[in-house]
Amino acid sequence: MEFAIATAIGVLAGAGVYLLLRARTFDVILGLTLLSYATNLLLFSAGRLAVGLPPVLREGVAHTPANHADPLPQALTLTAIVIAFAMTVVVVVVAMRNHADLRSDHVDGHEPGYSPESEPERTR
Amino acid sequence: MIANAATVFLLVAGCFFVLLGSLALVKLSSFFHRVHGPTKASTLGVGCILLASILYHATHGVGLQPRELLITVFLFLTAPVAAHMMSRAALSLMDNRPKDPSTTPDPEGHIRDDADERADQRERERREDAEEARRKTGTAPDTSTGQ
Amino acid sequence: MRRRLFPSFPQSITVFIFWVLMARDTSPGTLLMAAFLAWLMPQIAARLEREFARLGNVWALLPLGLRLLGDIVLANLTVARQVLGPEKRLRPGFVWVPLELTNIHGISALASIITLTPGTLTAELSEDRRYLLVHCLDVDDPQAMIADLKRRYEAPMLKVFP
Amino acid sequence: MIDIAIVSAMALVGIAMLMSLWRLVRGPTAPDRILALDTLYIATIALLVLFGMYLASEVYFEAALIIAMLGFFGTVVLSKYVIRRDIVE
Amino acid sequence: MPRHCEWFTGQPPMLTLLLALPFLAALAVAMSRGASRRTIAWMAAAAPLLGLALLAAMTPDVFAGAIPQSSFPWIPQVGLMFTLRLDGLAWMFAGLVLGIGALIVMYARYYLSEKDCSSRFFAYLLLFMGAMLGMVLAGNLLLLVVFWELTSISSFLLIGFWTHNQDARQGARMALSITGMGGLALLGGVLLIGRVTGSYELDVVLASGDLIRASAEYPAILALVLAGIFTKSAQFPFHFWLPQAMAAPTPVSAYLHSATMVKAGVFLLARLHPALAGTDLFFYVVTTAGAITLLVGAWYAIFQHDLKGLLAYSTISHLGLITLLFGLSTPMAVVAGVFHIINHATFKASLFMAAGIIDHECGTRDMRRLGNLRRYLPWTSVLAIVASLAMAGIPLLNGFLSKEMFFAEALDIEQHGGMRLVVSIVAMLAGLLGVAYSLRFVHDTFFGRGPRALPVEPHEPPRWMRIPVAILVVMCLAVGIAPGLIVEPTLKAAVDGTLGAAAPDFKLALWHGFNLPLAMSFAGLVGGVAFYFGLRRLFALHDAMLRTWGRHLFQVNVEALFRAAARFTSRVAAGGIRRSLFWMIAVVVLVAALPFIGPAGALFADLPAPQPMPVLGWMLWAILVVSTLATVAVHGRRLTALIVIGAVGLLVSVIFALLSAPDLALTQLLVEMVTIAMLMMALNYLPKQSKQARRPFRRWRDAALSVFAGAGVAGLAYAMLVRPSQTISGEMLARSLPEAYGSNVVNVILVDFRGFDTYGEIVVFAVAALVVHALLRWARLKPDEVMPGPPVQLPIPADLTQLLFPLALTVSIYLFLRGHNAPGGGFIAGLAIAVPVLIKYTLQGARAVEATFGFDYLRWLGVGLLVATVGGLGSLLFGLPFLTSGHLDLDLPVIGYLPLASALVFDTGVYMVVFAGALLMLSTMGTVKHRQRAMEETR
Amino acid sequence: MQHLILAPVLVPLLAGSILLLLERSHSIVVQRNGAWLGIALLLAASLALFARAATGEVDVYLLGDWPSRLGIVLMADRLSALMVLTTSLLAIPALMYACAGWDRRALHFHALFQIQLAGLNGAFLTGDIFNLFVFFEVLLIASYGLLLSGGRGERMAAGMHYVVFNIAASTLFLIALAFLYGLLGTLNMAEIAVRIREVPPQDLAMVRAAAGLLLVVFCAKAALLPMYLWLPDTYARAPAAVAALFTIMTKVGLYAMLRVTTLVFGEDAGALAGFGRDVLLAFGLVTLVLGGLGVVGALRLRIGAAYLVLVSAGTLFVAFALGEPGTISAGLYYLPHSCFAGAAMFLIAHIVQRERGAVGDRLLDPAPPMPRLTGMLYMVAAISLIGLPPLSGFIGKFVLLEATPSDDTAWVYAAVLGASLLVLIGLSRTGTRLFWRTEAAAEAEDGDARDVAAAAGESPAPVRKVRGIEIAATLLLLAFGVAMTVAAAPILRYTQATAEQLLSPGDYIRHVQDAVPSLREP
Ligand code: NA
Ligand code: NA
Repeated sequence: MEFAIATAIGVLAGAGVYLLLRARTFDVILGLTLLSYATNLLLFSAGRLAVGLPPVLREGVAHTPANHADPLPQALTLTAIVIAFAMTVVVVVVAMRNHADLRSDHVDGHEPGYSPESEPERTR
Repeated sequence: MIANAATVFLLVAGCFFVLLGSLALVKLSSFFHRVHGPTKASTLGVGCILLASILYHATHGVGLQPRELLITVFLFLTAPVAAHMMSRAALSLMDNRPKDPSTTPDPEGHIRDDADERADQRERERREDAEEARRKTGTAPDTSTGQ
Repeated sequence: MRRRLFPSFPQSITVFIFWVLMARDTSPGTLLMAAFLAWLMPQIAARLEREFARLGNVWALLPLGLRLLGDIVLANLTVARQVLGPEKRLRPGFVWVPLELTNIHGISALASIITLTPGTLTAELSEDRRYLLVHCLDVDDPQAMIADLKRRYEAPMLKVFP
Repeated sequence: MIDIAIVSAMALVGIAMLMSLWRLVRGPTAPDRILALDTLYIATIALLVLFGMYLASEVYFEAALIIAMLGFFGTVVLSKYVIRRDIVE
Repeated sequence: MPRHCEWFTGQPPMLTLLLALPFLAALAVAMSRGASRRTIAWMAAAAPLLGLALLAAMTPDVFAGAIPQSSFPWIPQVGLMFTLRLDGLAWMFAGLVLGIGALIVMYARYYLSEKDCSSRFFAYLLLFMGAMLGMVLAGNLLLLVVFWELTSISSFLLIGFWTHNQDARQGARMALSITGMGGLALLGGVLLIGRVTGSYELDVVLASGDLIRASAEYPAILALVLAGIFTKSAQFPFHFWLPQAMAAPTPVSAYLHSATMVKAGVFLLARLHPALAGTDLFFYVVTTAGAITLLVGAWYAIFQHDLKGLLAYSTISHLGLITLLFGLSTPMAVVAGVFHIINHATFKASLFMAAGIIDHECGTRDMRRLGNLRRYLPWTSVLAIVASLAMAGIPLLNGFLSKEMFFAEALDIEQHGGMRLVVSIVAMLAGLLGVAYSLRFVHDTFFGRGPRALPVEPHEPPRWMRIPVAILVVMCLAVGIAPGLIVEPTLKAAVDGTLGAAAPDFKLALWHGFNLPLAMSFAGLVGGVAFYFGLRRLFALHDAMLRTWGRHLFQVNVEALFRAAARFTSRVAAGGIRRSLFWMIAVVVLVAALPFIGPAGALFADLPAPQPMPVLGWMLWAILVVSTLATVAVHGRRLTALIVIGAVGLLVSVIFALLSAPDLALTQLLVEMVTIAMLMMALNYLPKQSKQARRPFRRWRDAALSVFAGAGVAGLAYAMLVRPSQTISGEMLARSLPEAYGSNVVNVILVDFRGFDTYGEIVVFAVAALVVHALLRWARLKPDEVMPGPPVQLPIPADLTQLLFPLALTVSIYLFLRGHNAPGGGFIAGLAIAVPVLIKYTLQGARAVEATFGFDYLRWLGVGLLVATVGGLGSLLFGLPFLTSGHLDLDLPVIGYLPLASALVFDTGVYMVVFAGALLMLSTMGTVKHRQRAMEETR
Repeated sequence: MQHLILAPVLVPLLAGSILLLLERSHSIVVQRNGAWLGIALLLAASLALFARAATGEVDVYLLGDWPSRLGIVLMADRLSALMVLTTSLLAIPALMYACAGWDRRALHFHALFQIQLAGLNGAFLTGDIFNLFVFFEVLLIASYGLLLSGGRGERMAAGMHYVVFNIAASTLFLIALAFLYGLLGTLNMAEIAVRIREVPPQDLAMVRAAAGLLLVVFCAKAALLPMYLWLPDTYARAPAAVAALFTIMTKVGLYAMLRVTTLVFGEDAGALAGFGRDVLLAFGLVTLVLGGLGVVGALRLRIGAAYLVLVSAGTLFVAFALGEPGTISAGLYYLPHSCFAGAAMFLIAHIVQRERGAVGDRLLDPAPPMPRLTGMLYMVAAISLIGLPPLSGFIGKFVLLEATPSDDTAWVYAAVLGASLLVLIGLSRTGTRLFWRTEAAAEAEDGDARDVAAAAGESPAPVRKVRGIEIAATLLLLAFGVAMTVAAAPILRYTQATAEQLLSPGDYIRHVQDAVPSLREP
């Protein structure tokens, strides 16, 4: 099981990195999404893998790590998911504005071959 | 014992329908054929499994607590609507969709032969493949600098 | 007064049942909470929605529900046959089903029912809301199918949503 | 026996999910893929419920409920996009 | 090396006041911009005059061998003391700085024209004077460096005073660059000295010469300090900045390049003589540099056509001479060096001022256009000729005396036999060339034919412009005729200050009898005259143009530096985001891989066996992996990619669920839904497809890096997963119920154990919503593709939402209230109600929803944050830390047992923030085009 | 007093939330007053915290009253107090400058500004590594808002770069934390420091990899070679007031680097003692020189100012990586200096840009005339940034060189002095080009300006009047530098004590471990 999770994380991370390095904003956003899946899974599994031991206490079951998965990484991952979402939202909006303002969805704001001298400054 | 048997029966039925729904998805040849599978069979299958669960928890757990009914209710409420939306999406892609009778005088002509739809489907696939091929060779029409 | 306190009884009841089911508990506290929500939720909904469904004979739903259950199970078996069998034998097609129902809730319910019953699928509602476009997986006589639909499902619906 | 049934049921649901995956990857049209994703969501409900039975636990109820209640949201949004290119009009 | 220090030691006010005067005057002058030139000049002159008076008051002590000091700590812990110290050398230099400074102020008052802003000029000048004074008075090497650099800065301002003049700008920059470089080197050298001696106090350093010379750092110290000295004193090969600096107003040149700025270098050479001199290395390096400079300067001086250019090169030459003398290092050579500093200052200052007068009156300094000026400017001519003769080293003038001492010392070199001949020949040649350029100055300006094509008829300048020149020329004569009387005490004191105990006993006299130096002087005189007239005839001096390579090289190099830097920078920065990311990931891969390179296989050595994997697991694994890879494969077709990535997200939450994390599964599911919705909205404003770049190399390179990164993460993850865990969460499980009253430990961690994380998290969420709002509120976005026709009606699904909404709200409240004990909580509940509202937006349209659902999300966001904060702060009332949860068990009559945790208030804040934030984001994104349309309509 | 440590985080957060409520219904004046009230309270709290820390007190605050290993701790030692105070001081001129008008144009400016401060202070005060991550995110997301709100065009492209890079770095942060927690089982930094000593040998390589990733994150945020490429564009395109505040952003990475290397990889850390130090030193030196080159190559003042941030980051890396008490102390003196001087340069660049109209801050001949005052401000800032005496830059530089250990002297001296020379050359050229009026310009002033504008494809922007408050903000920043120069001795005494405190992490750990909850069992 560890092998499966590790390889899944690896595939997600690798795919994420590849898309992160693409030239178009949307691809980069996809890459970041995949990367955050990988990261969340990794952070979550830092508490090790346990099947069927949710950290919800029940009567009659001793409140020990033997009966419950490590709750701490779960809480951390929850925070990480939310933060990753917030960050994704921001990138998405910046990408929208980038495309609207610069008329290109290239991550650098202009198509390859563009040189900054040839174009007027458009910053305010 | 009877409860167990009933549970197992429900599970078997549920799995059968769930599988059936997915099989339809794989096997059938066009969207409007496929969509029948999951929206009905899978929904029913999951419904069976939910019943099995209620039964199981009632006999093996704390007692009859039919919470899963809520899931069933929601599922049966939302699944048809989802199917409806997807169908509308598919219709919107059809070149030759059935004409709206409120804008066409003769409602009798509204039965449409499936051959038309198949032709549509083939046409669509051909276009997508062509698109794909063009994209691969890097000669895609410039869509990124939309004004 | 009643309308202001309980804008929609069916909704209140639904919420009440919902809460009790979810809480898995019938203690006075839970029931009180359920009652509170049963009062509150329709209030909120009333602010958001233009109109609540005006119900006619709700009891007509009961036989309809039972029939539907049976139909769903039976017809799923039909679909199983259709799916497992050769696809060539199918005679699919779109049919515009004219509606007598005018209440949009009724139409929605009918559309869902049509979708849930196998072999048919509601694909679209015409702009004047007087026709449903139904896709049939296997239809040889569209008119018969239309009549069947109207008899089995639209008629009881007309009672519920007059 | 019932345990075996549950475990096999889970495996069967898994197979159903694999079949949906095939349609998801294969397409060819967007509605086909949306349909596949929708089917995956529905199968997930089954999976969660079965898992709850397997563990005799009720902690998966909420997740299943959420999928049943809101899982069609993805389908709605994606379909609306296909119809209008604009999901909030 | 902290040293205990009193606030003030020694004679407090005098030295400090002396140093403060120019700065105070500079401030006063700068403030009085409206005042007349006359007033300003008087204010400016007050500083050097008062300073001279103070100096005079201290003179008896200094001549008696006392060293007045004052010291107060600036940064004592690193040895930077504000120590001032007035020994003989400092006294002499202070006198030069103030005396000539006073004359320059007088001169400049008439020199400056109406157009020049005189308050600015005098402020700069006084600033420079103060810096110079501070440098000579500094009793701490670091303090000396401070003032040293200040002279560079203030001279930069002075040289560039006429900012409109391209030469002035360039000259100023060149001077600053070269001397600034020297200053930095000097700082390094001084720090090394401090490291060796343990103190920067001059007393200590000067007493530690042997220690320094014996230390391993000595070569480095010498190199760095000499770099400072040579650049400042314009020694070869750094000499070229000085002629460039002639673009300054003439009073500036007269001040900076006769008595002060360039003398700072030789001052330091004298100052540190006891500490650094006395080694072969010192001898050879300094002597050689001095000798070359001496000759190069003199040679170039002859070929200048600009009066100030000639003077500048001659200054270089004389500085070379002084350097050479200090290089020789014998006590008498030092005496000669110090003596020549004084002499050069006097005659060169007067010559610069004379040149300034000529420039002022004739409108040109080009000797090719000048000539016969003795007819027009008789007085000025006399003064200038006398000063030139002093420069040439003619007897009865001061220049002669120090030149003779130089010849004598050259002939007297003992230790380095081979150098005696070389230095003597250099001395001879230098004497000869010096005569030649002096002659050229005199002859081409005051005699011969001319002047030609002058814009004005030249006549004598105002008297007050001539007086400073006259004073200096009289000094030249006085020193030349009666050195013993006039200058000997000063020189003695200065040499004492320079050499300390090692100062020799000497007598200055005009006549030393017939000896070899005199013969050399005579030969030089004759040879120089002959050389000049010979050159004139043979090489047509007027046409000759010598290119100074140093300057040229500098300019070429600096320009090259600018160009190279610009090119390099732009090339490095040109890669954009992808290069940034590529490098970061590459570094990451490297850093993570490096620890495993040595001990191969350490990653997986001796690890326990992994847990078994059920078949279902493999199926889910396959779905996850396939859909991930499919996302990559179809990423160019964006809608498809979004659908496929939806499956990835679903599978991730399934994994969370199966691996015992129901809260995570719920959160992931809900976040996934919202994310998809958001991406769809964005997609409407982005191209539908990716343009495919035609660069397979890049694709392969990125793919390779991705494989490395993925494999690396997988390897590390596996190695971590199979290791036993040693976490503190056992205690959390144990204390969750009794102390935090919750059985969903994850939620307890979120709102209690680590509530502060959640607090930060909702702030992030809220700000994300604000950012979306801020970026899209007034944005002009156009959908990439607009479908024809009116908005589509979806009555059937819309009807469903009407049914769904109250139920969803109920579920949300349930999730919120039960979250402490079952999966759920504020965050999940917030999204669970945000999503149905979103569905309403999608199915009913934004306008319909906002009409009925009139929420001000922004305000809710603020309220939510406040509620969370206040919920956390509640515990402060009980003296408990932020976010401490309280607990109240109510046993109410009808309702029964009701446990209340105060964390619920905090969680309510979370609930509100998440709901309002999510809706603010999505409604802003969803309604962009409405505002767009509204804006267009109003236009 | 016990709760004082909360104030630097909570005060701005409360201010931000309240400002959010005020935004719709109240005028900009009310918002500004609210913002200033928040800043005043924050400054008071920071000063009080600083005064406490200066006595050697280390405050430990157990959030939620949980023992440190279970909950999150806030810690205020000398270093944290110094960073918090620097932030508060920097915020004043930044806000002054923004109140000259930018805050009207940038939606939510005041709320974002306050939250940014809260994020910074939270990062400086937390003693928990995951909480550090959270506050990194708070300050980053607020910085995205500040950078982009009210902007358009090229600024969006720069923002894209900044946002994507930082998100990638944050992702990496999480990965590092996952491994650290997975291997060490704790998030409390003091506890990590304890546990890292007892790592079994077979886990060492793993821990090294995780620790390395963590350091890479900090280096990326602090713009260390080769991960600085995001910085120049971002900083050069940020609104002036925001760029001024951003000068402390790279310092957060440096702070984290310093905190972690001294606390976790200190001398007691066994096999991991001194981890990464040599590499950081080497890369810091190269960063320094490349930053200097960037200043030389800059064709616009703002780009130059952005590279100056890089120079300061490089210097600080060198100072901290050398790891001697003296160098750390020098670095801690240099840190606020570089914030203030760098911020001043950004403000000046913006003033120049506006005074010159269409030409902006480009180094073009001919230069339109500039007010003398701007030139003077520039000169003071430049002197400080080059490190020429007598201003704070010089002091920071020579104190650093003074404390450099003998073994590293050659490289450090060469790089630090060489970079200073490059900066000197670059800034003197910039200054002469921008402020020294040429004859050509005087003659053909209008015509050329129009030509330049035409070449740039813009309509000549009207030269806008610089407002008094903007000058005042710049002057205040420069005055901070002068104050640091005059009070160098006491400040260096403080930083020296800080360095010693940092280099004996045992005390820090003891403080954390000795902290007892008020009510709960320890
Ligand atoms: Na949370
Ligand atoms: Na929660």
